[in-house]
Amino acid sequence: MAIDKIVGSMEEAIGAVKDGATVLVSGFGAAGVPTELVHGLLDQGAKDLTVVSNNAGVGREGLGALLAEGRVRRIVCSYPRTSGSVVFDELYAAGEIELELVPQGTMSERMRAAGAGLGGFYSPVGVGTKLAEGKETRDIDGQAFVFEKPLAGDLALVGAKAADRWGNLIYNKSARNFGPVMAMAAKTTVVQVGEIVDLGDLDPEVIVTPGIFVDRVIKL
Amino acid sequence: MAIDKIVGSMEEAIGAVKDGATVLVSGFGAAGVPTELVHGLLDQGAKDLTVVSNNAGVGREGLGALLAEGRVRRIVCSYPRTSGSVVFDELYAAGEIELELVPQGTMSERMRAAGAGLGGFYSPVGVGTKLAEGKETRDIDGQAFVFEKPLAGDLALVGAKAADRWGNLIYNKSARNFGPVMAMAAKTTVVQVGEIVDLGDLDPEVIVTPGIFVDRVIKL
Amino acid sequence: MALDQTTDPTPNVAKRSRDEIAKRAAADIPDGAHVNLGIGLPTLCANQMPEGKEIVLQSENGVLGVGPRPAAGEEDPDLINASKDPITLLPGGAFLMHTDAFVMIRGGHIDYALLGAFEVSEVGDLANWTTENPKFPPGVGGAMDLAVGARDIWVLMEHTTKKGQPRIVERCSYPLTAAGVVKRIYTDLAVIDVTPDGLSVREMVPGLTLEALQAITGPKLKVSG
Amino acid sequence: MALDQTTDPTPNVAKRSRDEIAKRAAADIPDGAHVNLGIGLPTLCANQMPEGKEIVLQSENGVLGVGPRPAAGEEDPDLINASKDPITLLPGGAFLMHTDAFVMIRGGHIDYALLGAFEVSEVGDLANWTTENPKFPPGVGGAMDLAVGARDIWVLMEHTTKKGQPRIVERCSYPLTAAGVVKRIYTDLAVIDVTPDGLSVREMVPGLTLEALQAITGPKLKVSG
Repeated sequence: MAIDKIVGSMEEAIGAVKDGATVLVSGFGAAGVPTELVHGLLDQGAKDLTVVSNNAGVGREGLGALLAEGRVRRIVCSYPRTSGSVVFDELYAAGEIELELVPQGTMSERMRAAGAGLGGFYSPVGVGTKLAEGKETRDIDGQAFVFEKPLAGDLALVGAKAADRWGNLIYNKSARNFGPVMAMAAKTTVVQVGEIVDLGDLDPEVIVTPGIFVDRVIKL
Repeated sequence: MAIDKIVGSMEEAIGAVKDGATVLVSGFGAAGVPTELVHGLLDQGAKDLTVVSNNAGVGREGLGALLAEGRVRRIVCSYPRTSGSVVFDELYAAGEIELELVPQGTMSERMRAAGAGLGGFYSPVGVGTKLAEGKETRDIDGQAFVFEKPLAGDLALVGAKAADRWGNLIYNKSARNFGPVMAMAAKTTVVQVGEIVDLGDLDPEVIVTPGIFVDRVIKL
Repeated sequence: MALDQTTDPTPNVAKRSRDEIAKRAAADIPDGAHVNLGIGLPTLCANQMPEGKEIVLQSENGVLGVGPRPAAGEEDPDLINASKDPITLLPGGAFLMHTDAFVMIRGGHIDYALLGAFEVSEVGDLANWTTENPKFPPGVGGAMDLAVGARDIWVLMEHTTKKGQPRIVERCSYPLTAAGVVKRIYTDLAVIDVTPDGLSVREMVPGLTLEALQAITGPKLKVSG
Repeated sequence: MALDQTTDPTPNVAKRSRDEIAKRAAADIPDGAHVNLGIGLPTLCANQMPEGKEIVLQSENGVLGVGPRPAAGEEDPDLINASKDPITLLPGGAFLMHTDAFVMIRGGHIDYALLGAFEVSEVGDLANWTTENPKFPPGVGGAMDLAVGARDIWVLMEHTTKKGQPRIVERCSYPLTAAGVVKRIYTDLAVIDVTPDGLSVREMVPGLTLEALQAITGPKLKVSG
């Protein structure tokens, strides 16, 4: 039987998401944001979510809608406040959402550590700052480091350019951003693409996310 | 002035290598091995070297020649003995070379940690085995891990397919192997390629090693 | 368990060849699985994949979607597997940097790793990287990474050493690659599951009795079912 | 240092505009350097790169080889910088996964990071991520990674707050991004080096006296050379 990760409906794409799940959402600014998948998650109904995303949503669509519906208990993020992050800003000011602020590279590296099966790593970033408070620090060969733990997802929602039926992905320009690492770091990775291509049409030198990291693909 | 990392001679390519340097040599089996650069290092004359390479040379060429000339004090390697590793086998049997045997993925990840500015990481690989003897072990969330430190190079010798004058690289098939991570992990990265292309000829979606990780390129 | 065998205890048995062991193991790989084939015997599986299934083979040097060995004259020195043998790439395959190949392995993304072994213990301990011969350098390759990282470990090996000593033992005599990881063993004589209740024989080659198999196996065997 | 200024201490001075600060800093970037431009003011440098030099700009969202802002109508929503502004890509540029962009940053491969700041101390402490206003969520972005990872940190900022308070201070009042990392400061009034011997003024805008500059700067200034 042929491997076929392409699904026909948003319901199938999102699948079963439990309350309390950790959801990784790709994108930086508007590039690579899987807005339709986030709406699919909204319709699916899971609540009490932890969302990992570089930004905390713009306007009242996508992540903004998920936040507005009170479905997100906690957000892990490097830069929540952007022009248009209206819903998050309101929730934060009202003390109605937990924020774990993480240096951007650390956030990415922690997801990679989860995807790579590591137990954690020592980073020089944030040493001596408020963001390292409560974390173990260690001197290694004369330099100070902070211990950082893996950041895994139950679900990753990723936006990409094109996929084949094995789930191999390519991205478009700077929309690549968090897609590849989130696909590695989640138990289940769901991808929205603009194009489905035949198996073998993607150059093996050019595939950015191999299908091994992808569970379901939906074309929009 | 235009950036131009292409050099015209092997002498320029190898540059000044100090005795006692750590040299990362790409390749897995025969694929991606920069044999001519290793010969350049042989001619350059540095001794007392630590060589990091997946294998320990085949025959009496390349790494085999460097070993035969007694220029390598220590080799860091996952699989030294392959069909044809005659020189290494003799030196090892005679107790004339130090071997640090490292699980293959750990070797790769340690080089990446060096390139990524990390102080080390916890790996589940090798826990409880002879290869973890003397290393710190730690229980993280119920699983046992071994602490692994970064593995940096003073020099990386890398084989690639094509480069432009910025040092952007593409590889050929499974000859990609250790090239990208070694280019990240070394202070100075020197690359031999079969082809030089004009700046802009490499698709920005397809560049595997960006020129920021490359210092000098020679076409052979 | 010390055997002093001057005669083959399994004389009338159709032992599986190395290719047949590979084929037998390959037949059990589920459709759609991502699989790494260890160097040596397991590599032969790539030429023996079951019809009607789509299985994605990974090679830790940086290939996903390994196909069968190319025809003579079609080999590409830049397209090899971890055993350094020439391979082909299937449509849908991809080339990886080495570090990413081990993200897949260590990170639990590989469903099955089929590995060779010197010894397997009754609790699934695996010894496949060194015999501690001081004259021969040990080679670990990706064995420890695979043993710890892949979801299920299957071992493919001859049932006994050339001298007729068991390779399936109560306790490994060689240094371990990883403890308690082997789930199933494919030999020239049998297919054996490593279960919490001990070793369970799923299958024997025609003509073989459990008694004869037990005679060349260290720990106590039971029959599945 | 508390100032109670009802009049501008630098009334007859040709202050640099934000674009001019960016241009002034960009002019000092050495040929061939790899440079990250922080969000806000530093991003403007991309449109002000010096003629005759080839400088490779990195954007931490995953672009190496950032070119100037595209003409109106030519913007691509998938081609943006870390400030989320539309950019172009130079020939030789490459797209990166985010994690690799930070391998470059944390790993010391970026020569210069040009960053905005709330405050810089006389020993080069940098505060640029939070003012601790409980109503406004803090945003750290890549600031800490860049501050620690890039070889040299240059800060681009207005010399004072809107209320005329110094931003160059003896000790930062806001939480630090990183300690002792800033090497040089470009403001609307001056270019100042942070040296082991204190702050050293390299350059002032025409008409500005050291005395006037000192009046709106926390720590003691000296003049280079």
